Amino acid sequence: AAQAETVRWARVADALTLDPHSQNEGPTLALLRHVYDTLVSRDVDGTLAPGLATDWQIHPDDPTIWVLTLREGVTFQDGSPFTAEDVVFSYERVLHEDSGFRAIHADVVGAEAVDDYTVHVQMSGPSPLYPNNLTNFFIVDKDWAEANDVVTPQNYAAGDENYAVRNTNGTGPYQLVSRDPEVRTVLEVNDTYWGDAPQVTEVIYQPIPEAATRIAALLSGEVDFVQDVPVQDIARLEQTEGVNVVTGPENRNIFFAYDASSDTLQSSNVDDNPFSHPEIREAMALALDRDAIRQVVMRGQSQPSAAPLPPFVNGWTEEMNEYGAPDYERAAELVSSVYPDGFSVQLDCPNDRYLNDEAICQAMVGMLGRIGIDVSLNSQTRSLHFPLIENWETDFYMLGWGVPTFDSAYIFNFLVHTREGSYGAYNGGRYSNPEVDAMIESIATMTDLDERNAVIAQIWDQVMEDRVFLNVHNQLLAYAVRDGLNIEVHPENSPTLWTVTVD
Amino acid sequence: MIAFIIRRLLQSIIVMVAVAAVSFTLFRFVGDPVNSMVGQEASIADRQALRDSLGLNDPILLQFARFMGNAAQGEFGISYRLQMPVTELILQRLPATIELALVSGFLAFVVGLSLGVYTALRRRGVMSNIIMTGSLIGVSLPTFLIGVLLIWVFAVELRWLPSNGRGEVVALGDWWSTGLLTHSGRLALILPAITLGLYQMTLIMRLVRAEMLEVLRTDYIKFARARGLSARAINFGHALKNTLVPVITITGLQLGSIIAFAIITETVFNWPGVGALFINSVRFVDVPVMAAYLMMIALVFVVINLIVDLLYYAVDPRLRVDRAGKAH
Amino acid sequence: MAEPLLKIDGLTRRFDVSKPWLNRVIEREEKQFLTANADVSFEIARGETFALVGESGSGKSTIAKMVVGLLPPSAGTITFDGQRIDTSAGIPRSLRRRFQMIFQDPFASLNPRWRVGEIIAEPIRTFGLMNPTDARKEAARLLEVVGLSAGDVNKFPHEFSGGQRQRIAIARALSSKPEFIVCDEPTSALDVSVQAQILNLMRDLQDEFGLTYLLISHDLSVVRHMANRIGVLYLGRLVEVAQGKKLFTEPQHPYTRMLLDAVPDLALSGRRRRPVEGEIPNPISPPPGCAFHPRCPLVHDRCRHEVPQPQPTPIGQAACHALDRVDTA
Amino acid sequence: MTPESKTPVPSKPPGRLYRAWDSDLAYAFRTSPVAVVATLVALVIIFCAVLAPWLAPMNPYNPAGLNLMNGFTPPMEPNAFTGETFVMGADNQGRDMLSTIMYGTRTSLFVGAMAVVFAMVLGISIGLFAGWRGGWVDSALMRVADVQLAFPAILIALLIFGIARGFIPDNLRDQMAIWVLIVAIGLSDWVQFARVVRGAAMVEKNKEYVQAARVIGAHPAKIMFRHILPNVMGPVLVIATISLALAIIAEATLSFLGVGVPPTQPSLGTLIRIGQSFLISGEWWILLFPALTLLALALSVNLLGDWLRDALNPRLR
Amino acid sequence: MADPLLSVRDLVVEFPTRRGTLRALDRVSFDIMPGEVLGMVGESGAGKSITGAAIIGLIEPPGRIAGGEIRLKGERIDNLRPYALRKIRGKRIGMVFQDPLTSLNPLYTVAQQLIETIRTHIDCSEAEARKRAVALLDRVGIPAAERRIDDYPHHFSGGMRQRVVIALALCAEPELVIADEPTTALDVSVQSQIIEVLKDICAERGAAVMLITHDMGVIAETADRVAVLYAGRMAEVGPVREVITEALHPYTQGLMGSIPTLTQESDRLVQIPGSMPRLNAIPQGCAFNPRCDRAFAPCFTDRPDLLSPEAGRQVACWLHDPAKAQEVPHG
Ligand SMILES: Nc1ncnc2c1ncn2[C@@H]1O[C@H](COP(=O)(O)OP(=O)(O)OP(=O)(O)O)[C@@H](O)[C@H]1O
Ligand SMILES: Nc1ncnc2c1ncn2[C@@H]1O[C@H](COP(=O)(O)OP(=O)(O)OP(=O)(O)O)[C@@H](O)[C@H]1O
Ligand SMILES: [Mg+2]
Ligand SMILES: [Mg+2]
Repeated sequence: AAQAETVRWARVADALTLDPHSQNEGPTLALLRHVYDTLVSRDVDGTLAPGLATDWQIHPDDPTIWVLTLREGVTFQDGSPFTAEDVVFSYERVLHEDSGFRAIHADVVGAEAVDDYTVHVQMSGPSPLYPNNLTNFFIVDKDWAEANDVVTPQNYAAGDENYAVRNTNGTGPYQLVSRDPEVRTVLEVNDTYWGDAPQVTEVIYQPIPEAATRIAALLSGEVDFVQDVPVQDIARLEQTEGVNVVTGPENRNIFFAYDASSDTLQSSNVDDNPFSHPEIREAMALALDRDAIRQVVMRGQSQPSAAPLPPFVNGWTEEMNEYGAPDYERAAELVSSVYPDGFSVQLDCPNDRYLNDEAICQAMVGMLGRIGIDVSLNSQTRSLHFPLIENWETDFYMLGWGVPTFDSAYIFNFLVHTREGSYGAYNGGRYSNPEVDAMIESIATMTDLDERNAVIAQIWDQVMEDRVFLNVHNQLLAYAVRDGLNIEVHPENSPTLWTVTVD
Repeated sequence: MIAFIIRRLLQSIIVMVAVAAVSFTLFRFVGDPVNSMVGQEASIADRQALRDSLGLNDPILLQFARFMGNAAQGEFGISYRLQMPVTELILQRLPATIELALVSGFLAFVVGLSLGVYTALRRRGVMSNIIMTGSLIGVSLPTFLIGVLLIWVFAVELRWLPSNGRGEVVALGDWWSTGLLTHSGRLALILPAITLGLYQMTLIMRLVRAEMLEVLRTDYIKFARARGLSARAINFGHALKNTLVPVITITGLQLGSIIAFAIITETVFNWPGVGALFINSVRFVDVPVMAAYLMMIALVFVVINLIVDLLYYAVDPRLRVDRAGKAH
Repeated sequence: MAEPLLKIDGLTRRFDVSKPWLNRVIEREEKQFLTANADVSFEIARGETFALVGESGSGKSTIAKMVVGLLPPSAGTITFDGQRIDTSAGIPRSLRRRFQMIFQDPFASLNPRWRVGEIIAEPIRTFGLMNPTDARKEAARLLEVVGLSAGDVNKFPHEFSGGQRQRIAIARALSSKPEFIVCDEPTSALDVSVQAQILNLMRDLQDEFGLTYLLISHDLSVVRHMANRIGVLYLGRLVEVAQGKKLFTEPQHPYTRMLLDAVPDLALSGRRRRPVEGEIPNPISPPPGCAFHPRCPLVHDRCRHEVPQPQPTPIGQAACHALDRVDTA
Repeated sequence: MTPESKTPVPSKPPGRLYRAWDSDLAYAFRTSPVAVVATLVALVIIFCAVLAPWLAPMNPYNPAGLNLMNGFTPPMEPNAFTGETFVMGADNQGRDMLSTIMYGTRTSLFVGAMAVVFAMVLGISIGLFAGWRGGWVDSALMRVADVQLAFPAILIALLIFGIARGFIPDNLRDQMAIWVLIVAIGLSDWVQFARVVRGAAMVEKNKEYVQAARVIGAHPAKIMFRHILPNVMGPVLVIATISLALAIIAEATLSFLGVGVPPTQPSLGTLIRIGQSFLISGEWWILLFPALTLLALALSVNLLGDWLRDALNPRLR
Repeated sequence: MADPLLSVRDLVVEFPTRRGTLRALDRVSFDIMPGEVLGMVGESGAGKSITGAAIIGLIEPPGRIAGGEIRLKGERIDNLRPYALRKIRGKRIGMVFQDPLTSLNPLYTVAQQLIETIRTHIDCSEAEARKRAVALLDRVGIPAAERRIDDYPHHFSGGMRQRVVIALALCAEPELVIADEPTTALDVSVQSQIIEVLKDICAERGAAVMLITHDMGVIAETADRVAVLYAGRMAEVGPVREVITEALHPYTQGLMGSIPTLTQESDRLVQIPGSMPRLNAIPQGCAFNPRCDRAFAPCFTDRPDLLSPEAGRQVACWLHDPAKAQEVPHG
């Protein structure tokens, strides 16, 4: 870094904590990534790249062991060296019951330091795609954690504060200077960072929840970089001198889902379950005008698609993506063939979770209204919306799903598999197909990737045929920055300021 | 006097318990905190485990007892969202809110008082009518809209004032941080203070005007005129002082509601105060923070109420005498 | 003498004026009582006008309120036509109908939102004496009886002057055909020329309907003009009761005398009035013994300790220790 | 009290209408330009709102009639795709702004008016009772009012909304939202009615006309409602007017905080909340027109209340 | 005869209202001699208080003096600018209001109010003003004045407060004191004390008094001359004794007859039928004509002016106009 360069960065919410293993949540991960390193990182194009691990291989003799080769010569910000011991300790910590990341490492049995720079991770079975799960696994310093009594993540029941919530010691490109939760967090460049020296030497991170205020702050020059730009403001920002907008697809799809399995619905005026009729599901697909939503609601900031998964996720195909123009006449016919008088149902929708979520739902209500489905809209805050899905209290709902592992299995596990055990937590539509379940379970341990991909395609065929999801689009992200900063949109909405170049 | 204070304190305690009970009941309905606390990958069993560890599965009465017990010691637990002790979190945010509330309250009081006196003294003047009507615009638009419009005009279009935040703050001791000592801090305070103070200002102005008009018709003002006292002595010595008695009460209570009303202003201006903290907590179902906030509001109200009563006592000699004498 | 219409015996009324409990505890104070009336006894015969006079706060209105059942007495009894009036037990309608009250302020005693007709007919309706049509007719008739026009039933009180309003109030009092009317300062809010009209009207009505009045006033000349018998109240006690005019010529109690002295008179007798000494003491802590003793020119030792009991005088009765001594001039 | 009522000939029997027209209040009204203009504005808005189903060009609450492609059509300009033109433009869902505002005002007015009625009924009953009974009943009720006062309206409404959401079954929420809002705003507002009525009732109950009624033996309930209530309605009316404006704004604020009527049946507040996110992007009409309507409505009601307060205060005449 | 201290000529006070302009005072004329006590009587609404307010320049807008003149020692005071008027109020004309409970500012001690008033009019130090104040309180009969001066008004009883009010009105030694029903709100026993104090202290300082009251008894005892107002017009002016014993105006006669007295015997009081007209319905001619049993033709058409049938007496009645007197019907 030749000269000091400060970037004032604003987004909708603050990191909830600085404890690296407590909250598996977007803004938290994004901030932590600047202080802590992961073993493996993900490039903006979605491919895996070396982090603190320079190499990862399945053990030649045992398909249930992953061998990680660690980077040498790395030190923590307090000066202590980074070794395999720290990785093993981090594994212990992340597997603790108070950790928010336990589910991601659910297949891990334990980790073992073979030497200072080699770690064996013992899996419960073959896990060929496990390294995908390492991109949000931050490595902490064992000695530091022990010295400060933070060997486990925050435990609420204990009722006391955890040192790691406000203090850090990572190997990442920046180190913490000060933190005032929800107000401002200041990071400065870590001079001992093992990678290329970042051009941005100081980061001032400020959450600004109100969209209008956030954009106003950029327009008035109070911040340099704004995430979560409302789609309608992009045009204005692009025209503003001194401000650039970069956009790119997010690893997240927005879709509707419904309960097609129950005998009756909770919110419908008809005696049976309308969604159980394939005609109705087809009609709804025909009524969804994705281009209009893109055009008007999203202001062009979306990639309409019929496939309920982002293009860079393993399993996506061009043909799944395709969708036809809406055909209201045909759709209305289909509806009236089953229900001559139409039917009514409630659509549950979040209003503070996805880009224009409520507006999309509203548009959907209008479109369905045109084909004789009378939809009442229940839009509410996320903390009320998601329990509906988890508790099977909704008939018809909107959901946006990100795929951090970049693999279809993640979708299948949570959304397609029958709800049982750790499967199907977000399968709010109660879809249940034993054959599909079996296939989903099988791919978890398949090591032959071609074979595995074939099964994935098979599952998708079935899911698409059953119209389990009614996908709307793949969400696009927009970052607005002041001129002179070159930043790329990260598919996980986790910008990396150390890779930013300054003109 | 002592009896008065004791009675007030007893009442305050009842108020606080009532508020605690209400807020506690309330939280059972605002949403499921666990959902916001765990990632989407968490299994149902994990969620149950967390509920258990938070004590959310205990009998309600037990939960309430625990809540009250802790609250009495100023202990509200750890924020579900920010994982910090709630008391500390609130104390940290309180200076921002208090500073904003005091400045806007002061603004509202000074401007409201002056305009109220002016319009009362020149009741039929054109300017008075303009002020009276104009001031109503301030209460005829929702606060958030006024805030957004101010930001749009003064921050975005004119770029005169910052659109959000507190500017640079200076720490005073361990518990206080102030923006009043820095230029950027003072600039940042202007728009939020106006937004928040506008409503109170209108209220105070109208109140002062009404009270002043009443007072100006009383016999003792007439008698003061008949004694040939100067207009200034009458208007400001006699009339204003008598006007202030009821105005103090209401203004004092307003201060409590300013703190609460700050919710909206703080949201719009991204002002790092307790109001914004509260709204974020509501969204996240951060029950400990919400509970603490409500208790804090009640406490502020109770304290201000007490101060107002004492002030009242100081200003009005009639209250100082025991009631048993000739009452009127 | 025949059975009196109203008999009052040992009537006492105390008001609790203590500070709140907590204050008392902390300031170590006793409960405080204000004795508005103490041991008041008198009788009113049928067809007679009995007047109560006394300065402000002497307890005149309190007696009136107890008589009509607005306030329960703390002690003592009120007997109306042989029947006990027990306010706390609820007065039977048949009894309640038979006495009425006229208030001091004609501006406050009529509900401004009601039409005059409704106001006058309210007792009729409440006691269920007539059907609504008849009640309306009766209201119109009563208006004429008190000297207003029948067409006024549809007007509102604010359309009338003070004297006219007092006539309306009288019409209301008459509507339930009472035998006994309590008049609490019925003319003190009125001008003299109107006062004369009302006083004359009251007399006429008494003659016509055989009414009995309890008249309360602080104006001695009004009392003298109207009353057959007069009671003088001082600090809640009846200090003297006497035959009407005699009281003014031969006052027995020193307080009565002082009161008479203080009244300015048109007679221009040339006498220089002797202003009364001092003021009425605080009724919460009245002086011991005879309450009048601090202001009394005839005070002697006994007055300071012993409450004087009523005793007969040539013109009625009075409560004063000085009466025992022969010459008081 | 409408200014349109024609001047009757002051003939022999002055009728009810004439008396009303001739009353001091009506006179003060006629001679106050502010009051007349405010009333006219309020009446026009109320008229348009109440008759919205018949006057509005389209029904924005009927999703089937909407075309999303009309979204963001500027005022008086034809839409690039559909060619449709809207006087006040179209919003983000392609709804005609004019119709949406008319319907929205209807919702806002309904919520506001019902909330005030609710607060009024509650406040008057409690106030009358407390004032009449006095003693510990009074103290207790007024302490409750104190607790209530500790929380500003918005907060109470927010909390009640939260509670109601927990109680009301999911599928009824849509219909219930409005009623919850009404209860929430109303509950936060009853205190001032109760206080004023209590204060006035304590004064009135010692007036001689009340004592006269008691001497007759009239039932306390009758005394409270037939005698006292009509005499304390003056200040109640003033508060009611000003509360109406406040309630409408409170509804808007609650919408801003995300608890309000469903967006498919927007109120003025919801419209403003939606519109304010298009302020920077340049679609000013989505914010401006609802905001102006709200301003006009609230301002005129406020002015009216203000005027009424002065007019009803005998000491200010 | 000496020059009058106060001379009011044809004073007209009007209140514009929506139903036309009300004449609260209609060509009222009278004089007050130095040191004299003039009683002003009349029924409620007759215009007594307005007269007092007009003299001291305290008519509340929109009311205004619409005609006539008021002279104090020969100089006009009805058209002074506010500043000049303030120099007269308190300093040359003092005023006592009816209600002692509301006339004092409850938030200031008696001392503060007295000292403020004294120092407004008299150039003296605070300490000196205080000394004067104590002396004054002592004079009006407040026991232990030195101690009680620092009390607040609510510490005093009604009668004591009225004494304080009198002290305040007199503290700059005015030449004229207008006392507007100074005793109406007080008890009989206290009434006489207050009247006594007022009379004595004014006599002592040579101040003239205009005593407004509707209590003829007070007038009879206190005043030298009396002026009777009826519906905003002067009905009769004359020495007290004569007006009471042989009133000229039928209204005054009726008034005297309607007052019950402590000595006269009569079964019925004289009763003037009807009541005083409201200001917006004053009949043409003599304002008293509807109630007058001796009214005759001119009474219904022309308004009688004040004329002086005997020396020192004035009456506004056609019965006493020699020119009209022959038309008087018998009866
Ligand atoms: N409700 C009450 N509570 C306490 N004290 C009361 C109450 N009512 C009356 N008193 C007191 O009782 C005493 C007598 O009052 P009452 O009204 O009977 O006097 P009064 O002779 O009618 O006086 P006035 O001439 O002023 O009407 C007074 O000292 C008064 O203060
Ligand atoms: N501000 C006003 N506006 C209209 N009329 C008024 C006003 N003030 C007084 N008046 C009228 O002027 C007339 C004289 O009033 P004033 O107060 O002098 O009567 P008063 O003789 O003092 O009566 P009282 O004995 O009741 O005090 C009354 O009829 C009154 O209605
Ligand atoms: Mg009384
Ligand atoms: Mg007067």
